[in-house]
Amino acid sequence: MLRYATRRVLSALPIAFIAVTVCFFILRAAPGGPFDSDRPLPPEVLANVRAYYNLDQPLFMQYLLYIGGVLRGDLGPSMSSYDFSVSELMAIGMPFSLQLGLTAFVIATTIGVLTGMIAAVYKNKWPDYLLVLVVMIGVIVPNFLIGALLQLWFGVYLRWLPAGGWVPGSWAHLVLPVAVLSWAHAARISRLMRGSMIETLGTNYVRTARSKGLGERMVLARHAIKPALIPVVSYLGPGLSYLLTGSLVVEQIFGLPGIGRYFIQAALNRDYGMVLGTTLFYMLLIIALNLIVDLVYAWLDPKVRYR
Amino acid sequence: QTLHMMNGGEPASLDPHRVSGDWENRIVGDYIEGLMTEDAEGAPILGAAESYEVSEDGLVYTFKIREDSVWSDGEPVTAGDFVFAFQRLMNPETAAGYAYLQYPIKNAEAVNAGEMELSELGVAAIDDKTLEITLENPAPFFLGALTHYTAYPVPQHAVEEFGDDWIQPQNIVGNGPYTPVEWVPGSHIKSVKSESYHDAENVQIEEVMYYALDDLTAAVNRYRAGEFDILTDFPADQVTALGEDAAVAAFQGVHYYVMNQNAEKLQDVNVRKALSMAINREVIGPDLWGTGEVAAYSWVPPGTANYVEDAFQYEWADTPYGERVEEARALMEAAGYSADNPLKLTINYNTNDNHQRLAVAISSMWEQVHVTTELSNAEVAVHYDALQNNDFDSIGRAGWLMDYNDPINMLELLRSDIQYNYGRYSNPEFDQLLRDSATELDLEARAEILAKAETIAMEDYAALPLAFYVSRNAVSPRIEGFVPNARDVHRTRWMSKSE
Amino acid sequence: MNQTPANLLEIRDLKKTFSIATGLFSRQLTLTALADINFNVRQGETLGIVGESGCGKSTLGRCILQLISPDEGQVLWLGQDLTRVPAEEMRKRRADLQIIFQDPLASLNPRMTVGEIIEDPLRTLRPEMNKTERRARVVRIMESVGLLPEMINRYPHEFSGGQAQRIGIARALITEPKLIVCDEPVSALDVSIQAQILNLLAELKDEFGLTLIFISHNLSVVRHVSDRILVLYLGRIVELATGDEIYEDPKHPYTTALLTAVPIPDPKLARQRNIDALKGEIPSPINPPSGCTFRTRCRHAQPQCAETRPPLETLENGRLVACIRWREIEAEKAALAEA
Amino acid sequence: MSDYVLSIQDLSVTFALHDTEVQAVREMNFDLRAGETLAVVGESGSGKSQAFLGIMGLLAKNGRATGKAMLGDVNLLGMAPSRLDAYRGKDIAMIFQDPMTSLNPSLKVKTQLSEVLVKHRGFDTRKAEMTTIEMLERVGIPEPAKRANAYPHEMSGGMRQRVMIAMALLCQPKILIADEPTTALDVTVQAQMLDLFKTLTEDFGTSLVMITHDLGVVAGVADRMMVMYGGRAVEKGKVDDLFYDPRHPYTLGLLHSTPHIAHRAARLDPIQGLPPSLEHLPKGCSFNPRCAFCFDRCLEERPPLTPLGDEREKACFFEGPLQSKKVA
Amino acid sequence: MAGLTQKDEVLTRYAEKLSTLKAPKGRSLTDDAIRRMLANKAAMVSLFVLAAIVLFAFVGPYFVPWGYSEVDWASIRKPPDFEAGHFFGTDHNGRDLLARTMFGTQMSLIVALVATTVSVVIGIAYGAIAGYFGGRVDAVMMRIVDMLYALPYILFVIILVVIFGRNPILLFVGIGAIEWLTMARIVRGQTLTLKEKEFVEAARAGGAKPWTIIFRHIVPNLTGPVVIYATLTIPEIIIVESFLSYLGLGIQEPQTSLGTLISTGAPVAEVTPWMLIYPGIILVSLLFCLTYVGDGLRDALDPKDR
Ligand SMILES: Nc1ncnc2c1ncn2[C@@H]1O[C@H](COP(=O)(O)OP(=O)(O)OP(=O)(O)O)[C@@H](O)[C@H]1O
Ligand SMILES: Nc1ncnc2c1ncn2[C@@H]1O[C@H](COP(=O)(O)OP(=O)(O)OP(=O)(O)O)[C@@H](O)[C@H]1O
Ligand SMILES: [Mg+2]
Ligand SMILES: [Mg+2]
Repeated sequence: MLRYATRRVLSALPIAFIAVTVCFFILRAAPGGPFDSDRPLPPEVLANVRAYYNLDQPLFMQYLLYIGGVLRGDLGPSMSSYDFSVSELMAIGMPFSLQLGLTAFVIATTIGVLTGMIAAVYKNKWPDYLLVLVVMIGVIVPNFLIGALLQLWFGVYLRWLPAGGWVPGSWAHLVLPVAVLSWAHAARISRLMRGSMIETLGTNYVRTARSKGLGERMVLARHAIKPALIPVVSYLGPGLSYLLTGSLVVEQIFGLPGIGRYFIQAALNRDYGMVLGTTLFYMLLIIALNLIVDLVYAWLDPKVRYR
Repeated sequence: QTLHMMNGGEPASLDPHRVSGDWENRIVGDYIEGLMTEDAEGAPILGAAESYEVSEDGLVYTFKIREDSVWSDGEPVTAGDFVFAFQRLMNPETAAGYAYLQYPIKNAEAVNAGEMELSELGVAAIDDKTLEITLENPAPFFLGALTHYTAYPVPQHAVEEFGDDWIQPQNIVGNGPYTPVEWVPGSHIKSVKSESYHDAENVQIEEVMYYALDDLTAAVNRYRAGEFDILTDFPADQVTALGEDAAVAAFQGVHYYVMNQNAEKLQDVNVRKALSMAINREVIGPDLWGTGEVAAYSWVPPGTANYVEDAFQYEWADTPYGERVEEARALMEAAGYSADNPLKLTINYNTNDNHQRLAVAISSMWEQVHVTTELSNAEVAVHYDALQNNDFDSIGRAGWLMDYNDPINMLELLRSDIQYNYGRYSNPEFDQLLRDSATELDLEARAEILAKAETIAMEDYAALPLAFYVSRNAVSPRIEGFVPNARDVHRTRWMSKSE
Repeated sequence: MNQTPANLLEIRDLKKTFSIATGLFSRQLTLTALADINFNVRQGETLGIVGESGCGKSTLGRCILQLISPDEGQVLWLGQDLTRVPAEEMRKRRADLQIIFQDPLASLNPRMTVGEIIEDPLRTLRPEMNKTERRARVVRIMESVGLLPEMINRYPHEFSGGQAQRIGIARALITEPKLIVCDEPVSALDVSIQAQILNLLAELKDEFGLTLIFISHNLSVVRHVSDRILVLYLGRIVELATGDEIYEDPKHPYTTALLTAVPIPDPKLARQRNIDALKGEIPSPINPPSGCTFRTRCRHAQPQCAETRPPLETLENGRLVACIRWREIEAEKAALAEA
Repeated sequence: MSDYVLSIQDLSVTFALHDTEVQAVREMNFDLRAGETLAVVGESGSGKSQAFLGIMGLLAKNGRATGKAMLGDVNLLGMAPSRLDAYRGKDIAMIFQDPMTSLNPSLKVKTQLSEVLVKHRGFDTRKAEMTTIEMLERVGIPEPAKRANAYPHEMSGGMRQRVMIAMALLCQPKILIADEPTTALDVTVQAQMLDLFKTLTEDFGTSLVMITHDLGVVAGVADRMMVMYGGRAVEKGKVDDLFYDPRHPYTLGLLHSTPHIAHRAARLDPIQGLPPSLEHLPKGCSFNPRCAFCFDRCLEERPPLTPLGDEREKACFFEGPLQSKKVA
Repeated sequence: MAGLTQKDEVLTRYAEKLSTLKAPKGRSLTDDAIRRMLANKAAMVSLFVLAAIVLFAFVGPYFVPWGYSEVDWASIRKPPDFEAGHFFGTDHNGRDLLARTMFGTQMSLIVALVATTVSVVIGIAYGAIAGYFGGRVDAVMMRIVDMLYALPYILFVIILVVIFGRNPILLFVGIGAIEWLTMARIVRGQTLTLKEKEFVEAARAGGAKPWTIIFRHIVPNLTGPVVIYATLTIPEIIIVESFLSYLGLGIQEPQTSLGTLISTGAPVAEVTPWMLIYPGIILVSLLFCLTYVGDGLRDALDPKDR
């Protein structure tokens, strides 16, 4: 087990390396460069800028320079931000993203698991239909729309909550973003949970648990939940990484200083340094999360073994 | 008093030599002041300089720097800071994207290209408070160009001490009315009033929050929730939601379609003319976009300084649209196109709601003159990559916001040797006229030359001007001193806020 | 059957251990499920395997079928070592080697109908058969194990324990294997059906020379079907002999204990009988006792039993016993009988 | 009915299949005294398990139980699950037939066992675990403290079965339903378990229902016996009576087909024919197609369960002596 | 095994009868599922609504006065106007919203269908194979998934477009190729536990090839999570499609899709509400119906559940 985990952690390095390499070359293969915009630069200026970022070097040389930098812990400059390097930008945004993402994760996972269980218990009865209805809004209505509507409703019409922005330490500012972010996540979990819970509730061991007179709640909470969680847990790895990094829309709508926007915008801006940095980061994040997920499998189903 | 300003994009930098957008200009122009600065209307006035002189030949400008102009750390602002700044701007190693705006300065282009030493740049300190700038050619717009952030001084002592980090909030030094104190990327920058500013007693706003926000709809919502005092942009469709607060003003710039002159099918000038005539420009601003952009029947925006009174306009501009379409159709038929044999064009545009609506509308307008169009949008980088490499089928969308208030800034876009002449329009006569204008000292004569050039290019249908830009701001009634203007420059120092 | 029977299956020095993790990061424990297993199975014979619960009978069955791979040792099928046969080869062999699983319900795919479950091995191992032929065969086999053909479209969870067990039997029989490992094949069946199944197996054995390895706790059943019987204790062979020898003249004390504990289907006798159930601590395979593993419960245990592991001794006519004291015990018994 | 701890009246269990219904248990009646052991034997698939699952309120989703199951003076049938929970596990416990699927694969054995004590006896976790380990030891699990931490799949079939037994015994229920509790146990352990059951019934007055196919076990532990065929009880009575003087041909057939340890017959003697389909039982007596004593009436009319005195009942029209082979 | 019983002939005939007879004929999970699906009210109502939406999208365009790309210069951005035949109003360009909604629905349905199929097929195959073979195979396959998660997929799509040109099929493949990752992880997770089940061992003992085990024994037991996650994937696909189209990588103006209509309608929800509401209603009912159908399907494919 410990050995397995260690091996996985060690294997992350070559994989991250491959990912960065692949990414580096795709990035260069994509048309358009970091300095193509509606304001074209005169050739001599462009030459200066390209030299500044070593883009005038042969491609392979650039690659070596980059990898060398990464090995020294330097993710290089961001091409759309002169004043902060990629590492600095990520470091500045991380605490916020962690706070937002983890809050949403905890809330959404709890709500998702609970509603999924309730829906399974009341399968095809009105609580089930109702819960599906409420929960699925998070997936069915695009989050930019939910965000805008919540903002209008609670920020503009009712003025109960700030419509955006971020003041350190203020929970009020987190309410709407967390709501938007967690809704879809909760919905997915709830759906997966419902399905697997129904399956679990039909097993003989749940029958055994019922025969012990534990009470339905206990049966659910102790006996049915673990086996039912497996598909949910499979989703949690990608799900959490998404909450931590994919909050672009939420950040844009609410003007939040997270790292989510780097993940998409950097690619669109062809911000080479940033794309590579985010890829590396995401890679390590997802490897870590999926490792945890794989370890959790074994806890949920002790038959699952590691090799 | 805190001013909450929705400022648009995230600044790439606070270093005046590294920035490139109006959102950065708002912040940078509030903390550094150039020799010239803008008044509330956006017109150039004296800034860090208290007076200037221009030589007879229009080539040498001598500035006297204010005695009381100091950096926010107490160091005096000297002519040396300016020399340092201009040299830094032109230094290839700085890789300043906008350096070319100061190319009128003697040897600037060569220095920037690395062909000359920095010291050969035409900027010199006569003494601590006297600065002399020599130009390559006389440039009537030069004083205006000095309001641009590329002409700002930088604090030599700070830059030398901190290097590239001098603009970090903990190190930053400016000579403007405000000083940045906090920067949260993705959220906001906060500047506070600088007491050492020479006009500090007239500066009302104590603190400015510049919010970075890409989503304009969300920005409107937050504005309506009372979180912003000023929106520096809003989606045209939301103009009604903002009511009285919306401030829409003409803005110097033009939306246009590039016609690829290298494309076989667009080489016939009559076809190009027909395409231009068949566009009903009157619906673009009011109906399609809903903000009232003015139809463009010329290349140089009306009201441009240093230009002739009765600038060029297509003679068919006043013909009723129906007739124009008839005429255009006739032209197309003459060129051999018909309903069965339509001209096939592709409109390339970069992803944006307004661009898309425009493309859809124009393609439907062109249908009437035997043109079938295909629309093709792409993200900005891809789109401009294609345009710059002339790698597009026929029509490409582009736009130009004038860097300084002079017709040359527009006309240069059509010069055959310039890279952002995307359509590769080339007319030696036109190029020659531009060259002539550079040496012409008499402003009126120069204006005539430029007007002639514009006429040539327009009659050649070098490109399709569509509409002139407008600036869109929303300003809370609490704010005073915000004057809509054609430059869309609104320095905070002129504003005040009532509770 | 009347010629010198060939060894269909030979097991050589088989060993299987499991590692069990007790906590998230704690040390792994090793559990020796099987050790030093050596025996032969002849063509057409039935080898009964009995032994304590948890002594490794199912594990042995699984090892023979290569469903789990043994740690050491060989499983020779017609002289060929199955542990070294490539996977694809082995797969084809499975037509000849079948298993009836101990746990009837768990071994049935919950999303297949009974018909599909029984048919499944045919689809892979008899690709030449068409659908109707296969169906016909399924129906036939269902009938012969006492399942009504009308149940063919039901799902496993709709069956009783005994019915599920018969599905498992049907599945194993359908490919006409040469060897079947029967792991408690009749434990959930009522005696009448049990009799029917045992008769069926006997018939197959007579007609086609089917070879069986028959694992069961029901000693009467084992006695009934087996030619030879293997007694396991804690993963090791303690005795191997013909059915009659075992039942009439058990040599190992554990075998004796087993036989005395057999329940007798006669209420009066049962009440009279005073089973002296084995006393003493049941040893754990994780941490087996030194020397003879049975000594902790053995009436005849002596200090020397704790010292060395008793070797498997070969007696006349191939009988095997692993007890250092069996002769003395024999003598004691004889003395007791006389007295 | 107060001298009975459990009294079952007209219990029927039906399952809805896609197009039909299967009646797995039909009008079952029996009573259970304190401290008594009732053996339920019968054909596989005759509804033994389902009858008791029905009583416990644990049928599959498509199943439905009707009739009455009086535990003292409460009727367990039709009771809301939340109320049932007060009795299940505490007053009436069940050992399930399929120990592998009946244990939760993802929980430690210890957890699954001790929770009953926490729930019904209010023990704290530690004490509950201690008791659990003691109980595991009593059912003969070696190294119980260690094994308590194992997961079910790490145990052999017999160990799982013993875990199931331990689970049911923990609360010392008034009624214990044991559905083939010893199938996976070797005879020595089986004897131990049967001993344990005996202690329970004799010392604690637990009533035991023992569903089994092993007539040897029945002979060893049961006081009374009920024989089921095709969803119905066909014969009931004291164990001795049924063993030595079976009155129903099916009972006789069962006794005949039992293999015996003492001698090895060439062929066993099963009842001829196939078990009946519960969906369409034969007209008249369900056993008639397989019955050697069948006569006309049996084909037309279903024999009711008639009392013969001395707690004996049978459902057969044949009155003559069945050739019974005494089991020696 | 002729001697198995004496009733060989009879039984063969019986078997033949069975195979021709209706009742106990090989009833498979699918037959069964259909029957149970029919019994599920919510799912049936949803199916009905779905059918209505499909008709609306594919047949509707023949009955509306305006084409989806036709510009009515007289009514730009106008609310529903029955006289002019703009029943849903018009958009910024004066195009009939009803016609556009129909067209958009059509597009979105096709995209959702194809991309979901792609993602489900790849996801199941990939996840089940990784999970079943385990060990090194699993490690390599799953690390590739991790890698694909991390690589900015937009770049992929951009490069695909560069290589193959603009092509709707590419869009489907592109989206499907992104969305299968999580599906594969879920499937793998399930497979990890399923392959330890005894019935898989039984199948192995029955001589089944690894592929047979995966696709006949394991995959059917995955239907629950797969169906559920597939219904969750569809909304995502619709949004991703509109995003990619927005970037110029998908459907081009004047063609449109529901996602695109909604993302243009959303910012102007207050000013021109009809631009959001009508496509919104269609999208929301479409997706809710799919959800309920998905639930119904899950239930129907679970033989234990009725
Ligand atoms: N997967 C496993 N992991 C760890 N231990 C195991 C595993 N499978 C079996 N064991 C252990 O191996 C030993 C032998 O198990 P096996 O199932 O072969 O016993 P058995 O003789 O069949 O018993 P029974 O008669 O009760 O079925 C037992 O102690 C069991 O706990
Ligand atoms: N969920 C179900 N749906 C339909 N029929 C079922 C279901 N569960 C059980 N049955 C049927 O009910 C009948 C009685 O089953 P039950 O489990 O009570 O048998 P049993 O007497 O316990 O048999 P065994 O001794 O084999 O365990 C069987 O014929 C079985 O096929
Ligand atoms: Mg076993
Ligand atoms: Mg049963």
